[in-house]
Amino acid sequence: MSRKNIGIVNYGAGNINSLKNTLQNLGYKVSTPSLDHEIRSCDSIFLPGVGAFPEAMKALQITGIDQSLKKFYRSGKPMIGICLGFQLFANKSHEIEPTRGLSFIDGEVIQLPQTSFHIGWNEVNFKGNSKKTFSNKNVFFFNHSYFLQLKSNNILGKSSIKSIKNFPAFYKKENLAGVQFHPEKSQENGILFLDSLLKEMLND
Amino acid sequence: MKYCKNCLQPDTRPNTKFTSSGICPACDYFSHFKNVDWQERKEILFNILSDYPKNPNSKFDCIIGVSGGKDSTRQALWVRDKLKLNPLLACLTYPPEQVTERGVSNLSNLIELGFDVVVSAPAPGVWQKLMRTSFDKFTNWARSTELALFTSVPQLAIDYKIPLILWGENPGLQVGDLKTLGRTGYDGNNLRNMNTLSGGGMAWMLDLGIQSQQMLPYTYPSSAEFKKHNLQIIYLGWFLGDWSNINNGMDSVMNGLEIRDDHVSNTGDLMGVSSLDEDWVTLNQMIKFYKFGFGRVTDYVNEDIRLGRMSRERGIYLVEKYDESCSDEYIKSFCDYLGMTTEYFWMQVRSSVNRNLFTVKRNGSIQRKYKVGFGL
Amino acid sequence: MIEGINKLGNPESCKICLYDTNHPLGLTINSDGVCSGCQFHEEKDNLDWVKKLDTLKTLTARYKSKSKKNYDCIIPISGANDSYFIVHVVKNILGMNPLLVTYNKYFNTPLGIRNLANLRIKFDCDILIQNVNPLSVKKIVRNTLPNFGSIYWHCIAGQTVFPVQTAIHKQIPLIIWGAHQGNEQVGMFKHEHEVEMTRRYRKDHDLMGFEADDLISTFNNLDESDIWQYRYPDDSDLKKVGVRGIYLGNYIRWDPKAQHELMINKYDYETSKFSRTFDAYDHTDCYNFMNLHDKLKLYKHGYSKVLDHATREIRHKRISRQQGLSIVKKYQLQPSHYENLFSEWLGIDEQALQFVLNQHRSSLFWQEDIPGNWIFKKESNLKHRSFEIEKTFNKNSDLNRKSNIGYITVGKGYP
Amino acid sequence: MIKKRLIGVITVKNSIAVQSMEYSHYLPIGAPEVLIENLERWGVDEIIVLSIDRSQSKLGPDLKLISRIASMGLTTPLSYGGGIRSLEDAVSVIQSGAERVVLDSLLIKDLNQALQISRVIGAQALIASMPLAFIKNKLMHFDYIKKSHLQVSDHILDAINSRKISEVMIIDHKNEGLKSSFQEELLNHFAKKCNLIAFGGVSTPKQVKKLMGIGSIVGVGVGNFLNYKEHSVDLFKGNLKGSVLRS
Repeated sequence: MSRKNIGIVNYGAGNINSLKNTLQNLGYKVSTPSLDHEIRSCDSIFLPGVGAFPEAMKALQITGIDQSLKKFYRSGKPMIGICLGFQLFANKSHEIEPTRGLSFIDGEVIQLPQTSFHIGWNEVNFKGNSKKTFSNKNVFFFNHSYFLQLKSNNILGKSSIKSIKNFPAFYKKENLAGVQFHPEKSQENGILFLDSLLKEMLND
Repeated sequence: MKYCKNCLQPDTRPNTKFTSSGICPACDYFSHFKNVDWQERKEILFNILSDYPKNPNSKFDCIIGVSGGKDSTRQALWVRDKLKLNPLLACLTYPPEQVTERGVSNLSNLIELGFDVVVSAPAPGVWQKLMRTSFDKFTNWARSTELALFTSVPQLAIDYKIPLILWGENPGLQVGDLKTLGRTGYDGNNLRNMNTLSGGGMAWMLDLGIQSQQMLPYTYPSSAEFKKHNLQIIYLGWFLGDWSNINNGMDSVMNGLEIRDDHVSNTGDLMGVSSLDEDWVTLNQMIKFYKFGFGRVTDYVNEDIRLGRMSRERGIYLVEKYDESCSDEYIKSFCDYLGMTTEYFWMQVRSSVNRNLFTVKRNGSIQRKYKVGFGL
Repeated sequence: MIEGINKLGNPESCKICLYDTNHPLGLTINSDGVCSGCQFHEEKDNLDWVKKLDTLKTLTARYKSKSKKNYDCIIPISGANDSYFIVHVVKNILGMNPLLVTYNKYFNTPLGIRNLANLRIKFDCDILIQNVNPLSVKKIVRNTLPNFGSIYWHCIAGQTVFPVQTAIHKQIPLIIWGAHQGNEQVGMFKHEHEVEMTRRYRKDHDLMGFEADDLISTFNNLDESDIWQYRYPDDSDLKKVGVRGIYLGNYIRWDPKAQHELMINKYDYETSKFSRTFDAYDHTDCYNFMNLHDKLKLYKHGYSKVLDHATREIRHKRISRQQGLSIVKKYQLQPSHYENLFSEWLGIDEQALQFVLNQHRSSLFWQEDIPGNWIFKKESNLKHRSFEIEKTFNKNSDLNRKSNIGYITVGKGYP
Repeated sequence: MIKKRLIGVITVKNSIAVQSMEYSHYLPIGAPEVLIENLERWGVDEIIVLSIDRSQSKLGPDLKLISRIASMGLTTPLSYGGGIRSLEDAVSVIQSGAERVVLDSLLIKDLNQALQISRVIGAQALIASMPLAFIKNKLMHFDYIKKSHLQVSDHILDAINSRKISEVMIIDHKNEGLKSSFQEELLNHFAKKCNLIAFGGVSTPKQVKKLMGIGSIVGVGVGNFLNYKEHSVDLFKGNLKGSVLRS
């Protein structure tokens, strides 16, 4: 069976290089699409993201990638957002100034209480079948100061810091998934997570 | 002293027992040869090899003890090219003073045939001291060296986590050392009971004041260690129907083996295909002759008689003429190596001559009392 | 050695020795114009070596086998370089019972075989020798020579990993090496750092950035069965046994020439003249190290082993920088011998070998004017004269010891 | 709960990794890529690469080095500092494969540019690197380009306290590369809620344990001293593994 083609959306705000190599090492064909037809031809899409929400949204709108993403989401093919990419799925974000998101997920991005930063390795408490693959002792690398606040039973992993307990770290509903941490930067745990998530969503 | 009716094997070999009809164990074993189903034995071998648990992160399937001589060269090639296994060859070499140029070039030949070989060589000084003591105590210099030869393979099997050890011939079947007969003809885990190893034989070495750290190459792994590491010795001889000195010699010569070029009157070796890597085993064979009434020529001749390649009469002629042959040159080099005079050597040899079988004349010459082929 | 280092068109030179910042191991030069290597050697003259030896003794004493059922340590040796001195120190000064280990590089000279046999007899040690099957070895050389101009990758890879594998096989944690090449050449660390063996240094410098698995590429014909024996053991095994490699050079004032001369007198080490260096001691065991391998070094890095030897003697204050320069001039472009043995061993055409070698001439140092005619850019116009130092090297034997010439796979080496 | 981090700091000078001592003396180590691959194998929590000759030679950040590192499939968080002059530099550093950028000389030369970077790529992606020392027992900020000591600027402190810069790497540049010499007093100058990384003269597990015990410390950087022994990260983590540090 030929290798699945994963597209890491290139919209000028994201750490593409390392995610690309990690996915290739897992045996996938990896492209970095930005035009609509390129995005459409992928078997699944990753939305990376480093930086501020408003800048990223503007970049998606100027290039029209936001429309391609909406079509891709409706097509039912798996889409995975990492860190800011996950937050962009929300309705709205309050980072710097209120900005509308892609609205795939009913929720809002707000600042971590007491303007704290969540930087470093932290435990994720998993729920559902991903609890099997990961004991809760597993730690992943986080690097954010905002988080996606939502009320939904599709939150499959939560994390905690001093100023806030059990905020969403891993969300999955049908063909949409999002993680607040960086699996491509969490050494073996991260690779294991990406491998099992992709296998599940691409039902390899 | 009685001879086997079929061959020229006297009943003086340690651990040997003749059949009621006066046949030696080896002839008895050979007599069953005709109706052996070799194809069935090959399947047994394949079953053993396939379901034997292998070390996953090592590419070696088994370990074979080799010296670079005729038997090991043949085994290595057969295991690799016929059984399609990837063997690690383990070689215990003699120290530089003792090994021959022919011996090192045969080992080089084996390596150049494309084998992975780990060579272990004990400290030359300790080796020499043990050889001297072994000769003084048993008039057999090889007690310690043989222990090292047999010890190196299971030790490396444990080190490299390769449990399957393939060995040449089963001494029990081939030459009648019954104690090594395992559960079946091919099980070698009783090798430890072989005459030379007889229960590890370390005691006499330790009271020489040699520290245990210098005795590591001579410390045969215990049965417990064998079990713990799941070691299993398999005799390939049991599966190779044509296993013999002559066939192994020819097969290995076809693959580059260098053989001896000195006459049987120097070595007691009719074809020059054995002990290629050193010259002093010949002395031990001569001494064996004086102790038990049979030497290397008898062993060769017996095999040819059993294979129907030689008449018993021809055997008797050769045994009478050459069984005690050993060139003075090799005796001299041996004495120089161990720092003794040839007089001391002969005094020691005469002291262990079997007085039932031989008389020692005043001039030192040793005369047979028995008649070869007929006994006392 | 990543091209970033060698791209420097105009390297900075040390004012004391003959190295410059193009050195493949990396070299820094301080504000007084003295290189890191020379700074390391200056330390040698003002360290408390009695205290250092004590530190070594306390460190190694902890590793002596309590049960006496195992060796106290492992010593990687080749029979040449610093093998004799290391075994002498470990046995006679540290009072340990070592297991010697060596990797068969197959380019062995009769002199090398003899020196190894003599070492085993004089020091009365057990030894373990690894012979990787020559089919795999040759397949590796057929890849490392064209791809990165090295015939020696398999030798260094084997010599630096077999001892570590043996440490795990036989559960002997301590491995004792001679001097740290990074220190002796470019002063990578200070003595006080007491740097130890690391897999990182092996990959970066010993193996030019290529560990065993890095040799396999979709384009060549190498596969796992050829290179798996050169893989570094897993971290879990290293930690379980507590494997640790120390360097005597951090605890003993390292002076290879003096040490060799001690070994010649005490243990009858034999030496040989070489055409491409004045040193007679270090590389008695190999037909290629001071010949084909050294020619490749000149092609790739623009200098030969004789420059390392001259730098060493300058730093030990036995010759001046000026003498060093003219000694290098005398030997650097001398012909390399025994290349026919290599071609025969590898099964390649002798004349075609030079074609492959030429692909590795670095444009930093070599210029081809009319095709086939190469000019060495660093050719100095010094007049080369012979010097006192050359006579002080005791040449008491010869690579072939008057026996026939040719690689020896396994040898007797006695008398 | 969030773990603290043992950070491998790699100093790069004319494209080779070096040992740096007292900001003035350097010894060659080797290829940065091999060092980084090794730190990942050792399980370090984060890697900071500092190219110390980029700012002086106005070459800008070493983007080629970062993408070479990223193309190795590095799965350890990577922060890069050295030669970042503008927002554009910072964005391209992230794009080439680094998680976070380390700003040192830019803080002194053009703090506004640094704050602009913070706005665009987010404060969490910014580390302020501050070589400090006590001169006549007054805390001074060292400008390593001009080799002069300055007052610690209040603007920088405001930027930190107002969360425009998420973490501050305090470098004891006088004791850098020297045995167990990091001066903890350097930390007292910063508000308790600041996230501080200690670096420079950390050479023993004991020091790491003590520093990790300080509330405001989120990570301890070790540079030269990681190069002397196999599995150094384990040595430095010691029994903190699985508790304060990840297992």
